[in-house]
Amino acid sequence: MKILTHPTSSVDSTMMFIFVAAVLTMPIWLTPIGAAYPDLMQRFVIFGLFATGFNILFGLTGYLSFGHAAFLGIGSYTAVWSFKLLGMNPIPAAIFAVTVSGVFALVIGYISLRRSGIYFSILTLAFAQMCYAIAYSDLIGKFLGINLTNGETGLRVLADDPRMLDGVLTSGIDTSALTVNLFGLDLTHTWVWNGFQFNAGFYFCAFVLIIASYIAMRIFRSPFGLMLKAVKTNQNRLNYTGVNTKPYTLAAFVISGMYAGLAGALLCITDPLAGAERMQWTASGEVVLMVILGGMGTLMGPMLGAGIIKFSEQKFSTWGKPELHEFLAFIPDGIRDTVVSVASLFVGSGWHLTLGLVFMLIVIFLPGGIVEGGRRILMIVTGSNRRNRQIQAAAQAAE
Amino acid sequence: MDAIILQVLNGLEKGGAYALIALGLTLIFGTLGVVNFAHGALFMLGAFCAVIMRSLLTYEVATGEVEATAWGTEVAVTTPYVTQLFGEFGNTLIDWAVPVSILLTIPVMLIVGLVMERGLIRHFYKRPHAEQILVTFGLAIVLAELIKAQFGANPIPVPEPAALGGMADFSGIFGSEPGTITYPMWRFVYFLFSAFIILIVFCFLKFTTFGMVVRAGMEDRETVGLLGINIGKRFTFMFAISAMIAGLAGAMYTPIISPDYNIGMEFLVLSFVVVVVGGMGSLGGAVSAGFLLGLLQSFSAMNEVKAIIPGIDQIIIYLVAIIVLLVRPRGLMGRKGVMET
Amino acid sequence: MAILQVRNVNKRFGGLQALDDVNLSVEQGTIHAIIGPNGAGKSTLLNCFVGRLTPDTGSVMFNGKSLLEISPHEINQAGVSRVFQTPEIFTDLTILENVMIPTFAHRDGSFKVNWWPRVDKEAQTRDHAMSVLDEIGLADKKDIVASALSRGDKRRLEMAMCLAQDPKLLLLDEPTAGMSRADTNATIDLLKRIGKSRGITKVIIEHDMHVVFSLADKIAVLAQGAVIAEDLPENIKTDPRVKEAYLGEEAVA
Amino acid sequence: MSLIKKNLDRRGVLKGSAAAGLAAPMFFNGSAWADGHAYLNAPKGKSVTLGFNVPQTGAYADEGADELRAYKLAVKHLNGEGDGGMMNTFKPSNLKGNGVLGKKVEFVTGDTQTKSDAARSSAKKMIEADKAIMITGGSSSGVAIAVQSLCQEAGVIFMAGLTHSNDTTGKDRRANGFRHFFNGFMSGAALAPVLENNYGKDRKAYHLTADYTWGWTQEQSIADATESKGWETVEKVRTPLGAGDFSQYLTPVLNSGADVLVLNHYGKDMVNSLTQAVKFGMRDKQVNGKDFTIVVPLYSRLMAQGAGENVKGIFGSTNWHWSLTDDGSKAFVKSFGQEYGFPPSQAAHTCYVQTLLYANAAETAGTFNPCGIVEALEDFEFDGMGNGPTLYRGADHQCFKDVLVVKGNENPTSKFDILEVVEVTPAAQVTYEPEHEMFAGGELGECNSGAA
Repeated sequence: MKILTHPTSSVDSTMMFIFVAAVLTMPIWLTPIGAAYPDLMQRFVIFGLFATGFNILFGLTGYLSFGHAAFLGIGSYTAVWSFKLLGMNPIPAAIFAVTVSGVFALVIGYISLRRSGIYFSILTLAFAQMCYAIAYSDLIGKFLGINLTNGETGLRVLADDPRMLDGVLTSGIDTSALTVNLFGLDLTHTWVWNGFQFNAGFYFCAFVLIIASYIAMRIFRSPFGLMLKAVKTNQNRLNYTGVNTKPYTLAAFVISGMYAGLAGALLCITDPLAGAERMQWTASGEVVLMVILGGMGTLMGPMLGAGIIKFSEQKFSTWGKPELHEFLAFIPDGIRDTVVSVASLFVGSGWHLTLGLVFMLIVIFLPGGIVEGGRRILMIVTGSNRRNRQIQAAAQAAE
Repeated sequence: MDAIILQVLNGLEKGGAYALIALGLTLIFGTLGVVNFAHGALFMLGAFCAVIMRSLLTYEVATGEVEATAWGTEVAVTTPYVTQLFGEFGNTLIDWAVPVSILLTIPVMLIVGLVMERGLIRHFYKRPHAEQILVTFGLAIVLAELIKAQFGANPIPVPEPAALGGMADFSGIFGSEPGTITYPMWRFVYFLFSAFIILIVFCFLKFTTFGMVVRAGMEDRETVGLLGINIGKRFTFMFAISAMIAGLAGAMYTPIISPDYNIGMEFLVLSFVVVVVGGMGSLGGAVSAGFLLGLLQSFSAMNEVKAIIPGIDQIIIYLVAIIVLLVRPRGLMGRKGVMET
Repeated sequence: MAILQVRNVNKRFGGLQALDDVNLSVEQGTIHAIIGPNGAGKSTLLNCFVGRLTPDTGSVMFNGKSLLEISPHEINQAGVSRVFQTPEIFTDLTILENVMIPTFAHRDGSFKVNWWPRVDKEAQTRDHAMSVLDEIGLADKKDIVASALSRGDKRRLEMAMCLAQDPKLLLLDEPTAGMSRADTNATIDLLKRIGKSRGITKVIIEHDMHVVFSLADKIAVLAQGAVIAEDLPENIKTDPRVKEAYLGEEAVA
Repeated sequence: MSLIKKNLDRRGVLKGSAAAGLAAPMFFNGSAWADGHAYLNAPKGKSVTLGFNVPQTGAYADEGADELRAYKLAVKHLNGEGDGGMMNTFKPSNLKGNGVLGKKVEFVTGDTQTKSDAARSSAKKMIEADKAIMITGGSSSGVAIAVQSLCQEAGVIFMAGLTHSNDTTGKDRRANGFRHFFNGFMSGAALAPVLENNYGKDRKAYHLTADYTWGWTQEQSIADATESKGWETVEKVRTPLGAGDFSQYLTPVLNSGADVLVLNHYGKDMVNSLTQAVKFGMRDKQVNGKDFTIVVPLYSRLMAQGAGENVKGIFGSTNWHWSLTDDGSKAFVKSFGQEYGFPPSQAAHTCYVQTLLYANAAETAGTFNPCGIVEALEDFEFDGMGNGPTLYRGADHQCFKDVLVVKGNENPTSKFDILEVVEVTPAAQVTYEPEHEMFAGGELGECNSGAA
């Protein structure tokens, strides 16, 4: 099934087309499963972007960074500072977020990539926890005497911030409202058309995701991407093939850091508050799970993984006993109460238990991820699996 | 001068906990090559063994009288069953609950270690580190949530024995007049306890044949396997031992920090930093790094130090890890070439 | 003209004198074998050529450029390719990709963020890779993942990856180690064939005398870290010092 | 003793109000908003949805669970079920026990996880997906401030849960946000006199403060209040939130010359720092010839259980305590006790009261429109809610009422009565001007009904 492992450009463009259509029509096909409200859709798209970026490093080069949530946080703080200084326009916020997180990724990457394997993971984990501690108690802010991250409350845009460009670009539009607007188009605005909520903020993020996914696709299919895959399989041979692996891994680290920064910026564009908790190491663990759940090294896998994790997170945490009684109505009353009381351990205040179990089950039973699982099912269905095995058997016999 | 001595005592007590946890972690990583993010949860399970022992001992039995309460429901007046059973000895048993809980912690943690290794870890020896990290990270969350479902989210106080409680006066030893250097007795007892456990583990590994095989396993797993030694059984036993060490560290730490379901997570990142600073697979390294980081963490919290670099106490651990990993990747006492790529 | 010149190379590990004043020169286009009993210092010498080891004294000049103190990828960019004892290939990638990577490396240098063009649209690179695969005889298996290949095919693929870069010097570290007799002969023919057609200089470190004497234009014999003889194959056969170093009849058969 | 605070310098013209150009009169005859101005999530059909945003995971999970119990109890009483609890003692009340404005009260829950961005996200979900008309709940000030600013931008009312930082109704006050719970300044004002007569005038206080918004304002309030009584503040040390082991911060106290340790810690931090401070022998130490004492400015009875008997004899303050004897408190304790089998915490009490106050404001204003609710709640005086006569001051949406000074119970009979009320500080003594320098820098701005 060469088509699945090495799609031609025409296959890629059709896949890209399907992906764009799916993202843009999310408010419609998500309604049946009750996930079509702006906040959740924005999270699907933003964490899809974060996972796609992380996949470029982890999926292609195999380097497991356990601190990428730090760049998400750095992107968020930069975006809010761009709002405070330049005004509530998302474009400069995104651009600054990407550059600043890129610089941080360059520094942290350059230092961390001097090691590999578990040492590299622990180094990035240590860097991220340091960034988290600095942001959480605003250590640098205290050192410089300014309110850099506003500590645990989170950095917000205040009425008395300079916002220099606000008056200039959006002349005539009341800029007192502290909502993010794209040259006047208020991103919190939602058009409702027979029951479907089309949110401007969501479509801004969707547009950014589509561009970023296209860039990721080009990277995957390019010689640069091929070199990254080679780094994963055999770095020693690659060195002796005349390729300096250090800059390649650093480039992949910086690119994935910039994706994370962009995702952090989008988090603030849809909700202008930069909290320190998004930099916690548990968030770094979650993005690794998204990539593994979706399918490491595949293009669409991380997006899928992000969607599933964020959906289950939102659903499980809000279900309580009433919802469980509804779902389990088919069980006869006698035993339903016991079933519900057991089930309620897994939802509502116990949703972390489900998250932990999901972590374990995915890694145990589906290490290749959903896309890999789908590919294997497709192979079995189309019987091409047998043909492939014959070719390999023939090669073996020739020995 | 007293302040420094007190911080040294703080550092030794903290270091004791970090060393015990890191010792267990290095044993697992050194011999099995498995990155176990659930090691912090073992520390928590040990702590809750102490909590369970205490609640077992203080199990209350109705004494027949009934007392009305302001909020309307009747509550029976109760006394601990143990005192009813053994009289005065029962009360001393309750008082000494934490040391007594060691008797419960050892078997429970050995079984937990056994089940965890046979049930889950065994399948992950050959799997990449990323998958090991995620599956054990998931296990840590599950264990924490189960404890939270059972014991609630609030910290549960577990008092230390009165005889070993209160303040110990160390002024005499350090030659300053009495009453200036006083330190909680139990924290010092904890340091002694951890030193004792470390000693036992080292003797066990140094002087027993089983220990020799384990140390050989840490050097080079394949060759030991090639020599026909059933390394699988050894690994299971090693995992159980390291679970027990972490559990004991947790059980005896309960009087210092009232345990709650999240205590395991707080020690998790720290335990990995200690292991890496000490040098992967080196027992001596893990212990010395544990005490080093304990001391650094205490000294960095002194007001004079914080005046120079505000907030240094919150990032000192990670700063040390980064510097050590860059300057001396194999850690303080790791062997050349071990994980040095 | 000597393409590779090794001048008074010494290397001491504590008490052991691993390399004792080694001098070698390899002529352009010839096949130069380095033989010697186990522990003679063959691998140590090879490591000096490939940047894994820096000798205490002496120089290793290749085409007027020193191979010491530079990293492996710079050595390769200078035109030196290497075949490992156990074939080192990109096991997760297809055979075609395995050969395209060295071709890209040869064309784009050691690092290039070449992220826009598509690999399957790079016709020129693909054709070059296919021609090398034809020459090596693996063209029909171009879409198979390299891990599925037999040991012989893996060796041929590794050879193809080196040829794709038109190297000036090819270092072979016991290329026929662990191979069946049939595979060894196939490898010998392969080396002969590509030797003539491309004029690549080859340095082979080998135990198997059958391989050495059927391929080598010149042979250097190493013992206890010192070069005890460097001569044409027929003289080496009769050289008393070589016999003594090997103490065995088999060497002179 | 009614506290009428005439506040005629209203914030100018209410945007879009019918009586153009006139400041809305103080008396009410059904709000100008009752005539069907469009507003966000206007309830259609027979029910209205409230959003309960409480910590279900994380360190404050137990307190969150208690808040949720109180909310469910309040909804039951609003819908006319149960024994009515404080609806019987609340006056002046327009509540009729048939839901609110004839609509049955329903609710959705969200998990703040005690993180500001998770709290905002779950609040956004309740507003956007569940069409909640009001968001309430929470156990930390960081969360309260974050969710309050979100509700202001979204256009729904925010009734704060448990948040003690001055900033919530100080520099971060919002028109759509209301806080019933007392704050750091009130704790300081209530505690200072009690500390003075118990421990004397010249004491040296050493502050250990949790490094976040509540900690900073609490430290400043206590320091200012005690300094006004002649105390000297020796040192103010910031400790990281959730530090666990505080020993390295406690040993410097032993030889700092201070004789009072003020622990500006709450929840788990308070449990750990207090337990460890007592185990460092600070309770039975003599410094400068005086007994060394510890003060915990804000107590949570629910969390204090974790400190065991270390709380004995330690002063602190709370917003409410179940052992109060006024009829409102007794009614609430009986109703909560019957329903759940144990007495409610102060977090449960403030959430229950906020829900009733919101419902009553809707009944008074005749609409759920946020601006109508704001108008009905501002300068609203009520009683019978367990805190005696209370004023919901219009200038900063903060409740002014009596504050309880409590002490660790020397011989508790059960794990519920570890605190005993030693003094009820009258509201007048804890009241401050809206522009008091510890609360300056914030302004309510315009109420936002989300109609845009």
